[in-house]
Amino acid sequence: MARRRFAIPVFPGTNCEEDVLHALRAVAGQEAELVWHQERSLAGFDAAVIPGGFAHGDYLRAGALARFSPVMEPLAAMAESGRLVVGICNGFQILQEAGLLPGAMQRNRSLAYVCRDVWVRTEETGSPFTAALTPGETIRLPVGHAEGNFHLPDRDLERLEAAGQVIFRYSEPDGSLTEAANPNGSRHHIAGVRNRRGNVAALMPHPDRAWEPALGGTGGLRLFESLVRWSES
Amino acid sequence: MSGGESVPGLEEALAAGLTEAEYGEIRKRLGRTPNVNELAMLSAMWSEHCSYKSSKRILAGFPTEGPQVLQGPGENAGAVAIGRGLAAVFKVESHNHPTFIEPYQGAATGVGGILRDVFTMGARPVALMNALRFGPLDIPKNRALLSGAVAGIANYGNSMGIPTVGGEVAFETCHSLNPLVNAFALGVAPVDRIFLARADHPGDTVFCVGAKTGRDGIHGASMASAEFDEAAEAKLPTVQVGDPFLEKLLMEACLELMRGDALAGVQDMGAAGLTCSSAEMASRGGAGILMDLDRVPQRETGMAAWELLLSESQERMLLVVRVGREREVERVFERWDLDAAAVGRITGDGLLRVRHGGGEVGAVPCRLLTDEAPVYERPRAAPESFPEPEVRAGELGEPADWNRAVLRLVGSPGLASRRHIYEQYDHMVRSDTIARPGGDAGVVRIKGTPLGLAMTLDGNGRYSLRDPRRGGALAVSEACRNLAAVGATPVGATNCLNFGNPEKPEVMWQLAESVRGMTEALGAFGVPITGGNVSLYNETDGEGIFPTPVVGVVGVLDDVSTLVRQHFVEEGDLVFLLGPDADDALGASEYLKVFHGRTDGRPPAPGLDAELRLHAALRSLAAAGISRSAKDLSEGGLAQAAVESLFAPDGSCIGASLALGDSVPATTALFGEASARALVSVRPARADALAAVAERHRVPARRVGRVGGESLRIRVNGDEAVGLSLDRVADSFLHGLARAARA
Amino acid sequence: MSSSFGAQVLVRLRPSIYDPQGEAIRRSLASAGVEGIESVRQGKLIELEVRADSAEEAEARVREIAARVLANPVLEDHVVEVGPDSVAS
Amino acid sequence: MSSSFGAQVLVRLRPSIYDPQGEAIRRSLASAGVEGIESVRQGKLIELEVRADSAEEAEARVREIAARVLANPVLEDHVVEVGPDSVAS
Ligand SMILES: Nc1ncnc2c1ncn2[C@@H]1O[C@H](COP(=O)(O)OP(=O)(O)O)[C@@H](O)[C@H]1O
Ligand SMILES: [Mg+2]
Repeated sequence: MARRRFAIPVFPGTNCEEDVLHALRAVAGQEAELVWHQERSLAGFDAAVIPGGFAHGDYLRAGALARFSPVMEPLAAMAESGRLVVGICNGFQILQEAGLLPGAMQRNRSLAYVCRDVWVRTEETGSPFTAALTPGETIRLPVGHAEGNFHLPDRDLERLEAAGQVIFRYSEPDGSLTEAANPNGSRHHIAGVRNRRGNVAALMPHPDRAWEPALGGTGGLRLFESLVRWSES
Repeated sequence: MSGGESVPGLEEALAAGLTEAEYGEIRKRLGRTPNVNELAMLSAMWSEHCSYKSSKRILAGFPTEGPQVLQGPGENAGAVAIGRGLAAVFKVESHNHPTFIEPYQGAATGVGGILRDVFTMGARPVALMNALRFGPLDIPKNRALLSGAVAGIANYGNSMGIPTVGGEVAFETCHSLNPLVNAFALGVAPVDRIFLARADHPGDTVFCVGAKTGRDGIHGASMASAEFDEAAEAKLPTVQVGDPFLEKLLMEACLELMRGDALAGVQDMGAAGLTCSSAEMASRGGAGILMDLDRVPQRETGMAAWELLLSESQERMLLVVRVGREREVERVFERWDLDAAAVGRITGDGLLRVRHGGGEVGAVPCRLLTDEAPVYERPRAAPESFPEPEVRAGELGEPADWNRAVLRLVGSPGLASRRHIYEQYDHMVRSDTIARPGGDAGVVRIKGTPLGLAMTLDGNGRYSLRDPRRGGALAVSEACRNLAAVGATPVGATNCLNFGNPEKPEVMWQLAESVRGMTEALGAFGVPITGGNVSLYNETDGEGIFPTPVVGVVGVLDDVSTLVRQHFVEEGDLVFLLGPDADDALGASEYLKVFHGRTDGRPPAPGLDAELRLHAALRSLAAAGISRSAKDLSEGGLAQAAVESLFAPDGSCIGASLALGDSVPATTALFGEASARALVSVRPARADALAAVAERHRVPARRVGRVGGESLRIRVNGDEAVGLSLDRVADSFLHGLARAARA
Repeated sequence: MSSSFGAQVLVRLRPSIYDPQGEAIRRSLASAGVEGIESVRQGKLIELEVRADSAEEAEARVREIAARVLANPVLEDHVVEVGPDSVAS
Repeated sequence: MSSSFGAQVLVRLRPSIYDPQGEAIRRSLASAGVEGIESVRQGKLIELEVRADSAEEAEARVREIAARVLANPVLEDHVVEVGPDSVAS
């Protein structure tokens, strides 16, 4: 099995790059390198994972200023060429702001940052984060964000749903969708989405914080397994 | 002296916070009258905040030595060896006054400041904690202060990518006008790569790096040393705005630079900004500094020399760079898109000389600004009410309904789960948090080693008000007990002493007695103090705070796999109560406060010997894998400890049935706060092993019940006192604080 | 008979107060090659609909809450405008 | 010869979008006993100083960055105004 080479773009203010690096290398057994946002090329990489944090301070809007970073160009090209580009948390916001994924994040309904475990329900398995999961399977993962309240206007949301682009929804452990299980007020309880083609995906919860029992959960393992499986296919 | 500076007189000196005698002393030592810039520097550096003039003598009594101590008090943060060639670097610091003026920014910049203290030493920060005190939450202003401060702390720490893994919060009327925010940070560095704030090589270049300098926070140092009054709210320009994004870049740039050897010394800029950082660095190394203020990157135009000297703009550092290595520094800071300006050089004349507008505008001996600042032995006197009488259960009468009493107590703002607060803090970033907030101690592991670092902050103002010596000893005891509960061995302590006006003999007595009690306990447990902070004048309109020493203790787990958590694990496990029998005493307890609205009475007696043995037993139980859960008893007593043991951080919960013996009345058995006790659960098969360990450490161990079921049941003296479904307990305990905070 | 009035409150950081957000936006724009942006400051725009008997009453009410609640005088200045567009009801 | 122009960008949440911040302000005003506040919406006020050869040039530049970054069209509408107050240099 050929190991894949993952790029982990690091913006000023990114702060989960080491977590993702560790998860990809030590946990998922892949090759991974940090790539500073000033890089203009991602040659030699098979895939990219944009980690969480506060790129450019998340000033103006979360993820908004990252689009000015030079690395966004090769990243967009990577997405265009069908290679794997995924985002976690701030990485999700960055992909949205760059127009690579639909929707925008509003502030959490509570207006506060929220850090706790949530459950998510797997909605489809054609995405890099869900390839190793079964539909309807629920997983416990931590969240940590202040702006994770997914928004899309009605018509676009319908299209997103119809195209099966929602990959995870916040749910109860048994998979039911309740207000209490939705940590931020996201429309349709959306926790993760993918693009139409399926090679670009992101989620708000942090699989990079849940890969061994000592951390309080191992839900993230299955997502990294998925990444590896997807990138091999 | 050029620059055409006007020469101020006594009136200006008094306005700047100096006393007439201090002003006279300055003129004598200088041999002349200081000009406006010199007076600004001297008055800031001779303020209570910078000089510790009231507390210095008292602090000298702390134990500060131990084989593990790499750096004791006197630097930006303390450092202790933790094994594997690594050091833990940590400190706690107050940001009380700024928080009252602007809770969000005040608390946020407190986090920023303590983080700089830690990475200044070359350590990468890996954990944060904070101790908070606010007035009662039924007052809207207090709710706003709490939510503002928590949001500010959250935003700063979260943006920096450093998990906030613990802390404590209390509510007392005395904090309505004097909230407390004490921020703690902990970092890890290789023992041989610790940087000091010292300049001793003439010719080295001084750099000002990070944020640009503006007019913010000018006179913050002298303000933090003065009582508040109505006029303080009008002192608008003192608010500093934190920029965690910039600090993140500054931290990464500094840590990158510190991997090489271009730096000779480094100091962050906090109170009294450029003046304090440069004078302290030079005076520690017996050197002088020549500084050209025109080269300081400035955000505003037309700043006067004294403004530049005193500005407390955040996110700045002063670096002393080995001569010839300047380009290296500039390159690193360029890459991080930060200002780095060579603003001066180290000299051999021992003077802080300042140039501005092309000429020299001030020159003061560095040591006159630092070591030679005045030190006072202020009068101390115990209040007449001391010592307070004991409060016994018999004189209070029993609650009519034990179930409602338990629900009311564990749902009160003082005791309810803190998750409303810590869920706003990122406590998982870095994927090293192995004990999340909510337990006795937060624990982070160090990847690539078997090591874990446990930490806790403790202090009880009610105890200290009624008996500061006991309060000090109990704070240390509880902190060390918390560490023992998770299985860690304490290796060092820091502290923040929050007190009122030291010119009042009673306050000085409280301060001295607190330090005495802390010292006794630290001595008994063999834990050195490696640093800390003193915040005096926490008074508004003459109303002072409860004396509040906050103790932060750091412990080591040699093998993180032995970590013991506080929540019950499995149906059928047996529950033991370790420690001596409780006294019938409820003085200064949560129970007395919540049910009788009283804060009086004698706090529990610290049993240092019993404590020491309990801590050793808890660690042995952890190391041998015997204990499945451990929870120390403190505020709220056994009832509170039992409730806290029911809920796991992953959202699951399990019930328990307990039966308490008959040595004390039910109220004290359930809610008494006697020290040196803990609740431990074990598999039934390990009950004998537990008994053996307890006996070896001469710790009384009583089997009090078993884990299981959907409810919490407690029999006291043969009667079924408590029988509560987990849902009801959860509703009070888990949501009580959020309800009060949002009301 | 009361009507509904629209009001706008512009809240700005006081000039001497550092605006990290504005500064970060400015730097990002500069590094993205957008020229000539010398300063950026970010404030708040708060728009209210107020039911009152007269524009004066609406304005008085908005002025009061602007000073007391919407702006933080320690950090911010503010300006109130009550629009002419009112809807009788 | 270039001058400095002041520009204002008002960024508002699109009307159909729920505004949790504005709603929180409205609720706290109501619970504080302030009457008649029917709705509160919070947006952003972004003020820029732009160096350009003419007001038209300054405006064009601000319009471009407003559309490209200052507002997110999924959530927000925006309005640009370039002030008359310019400083020649
Ligand atoms: N309560 C205390 N116990 C022990 N050391 C203290 C205490 N208060 C202050 N110190 C020490 O005195 C020095 C000066 O403290 P401070 O002015 O707060 O430092 P900084 O300038 O880094 O903020 C530090 O080394 C600090 O650790
Ligand atoms: Mg310092």
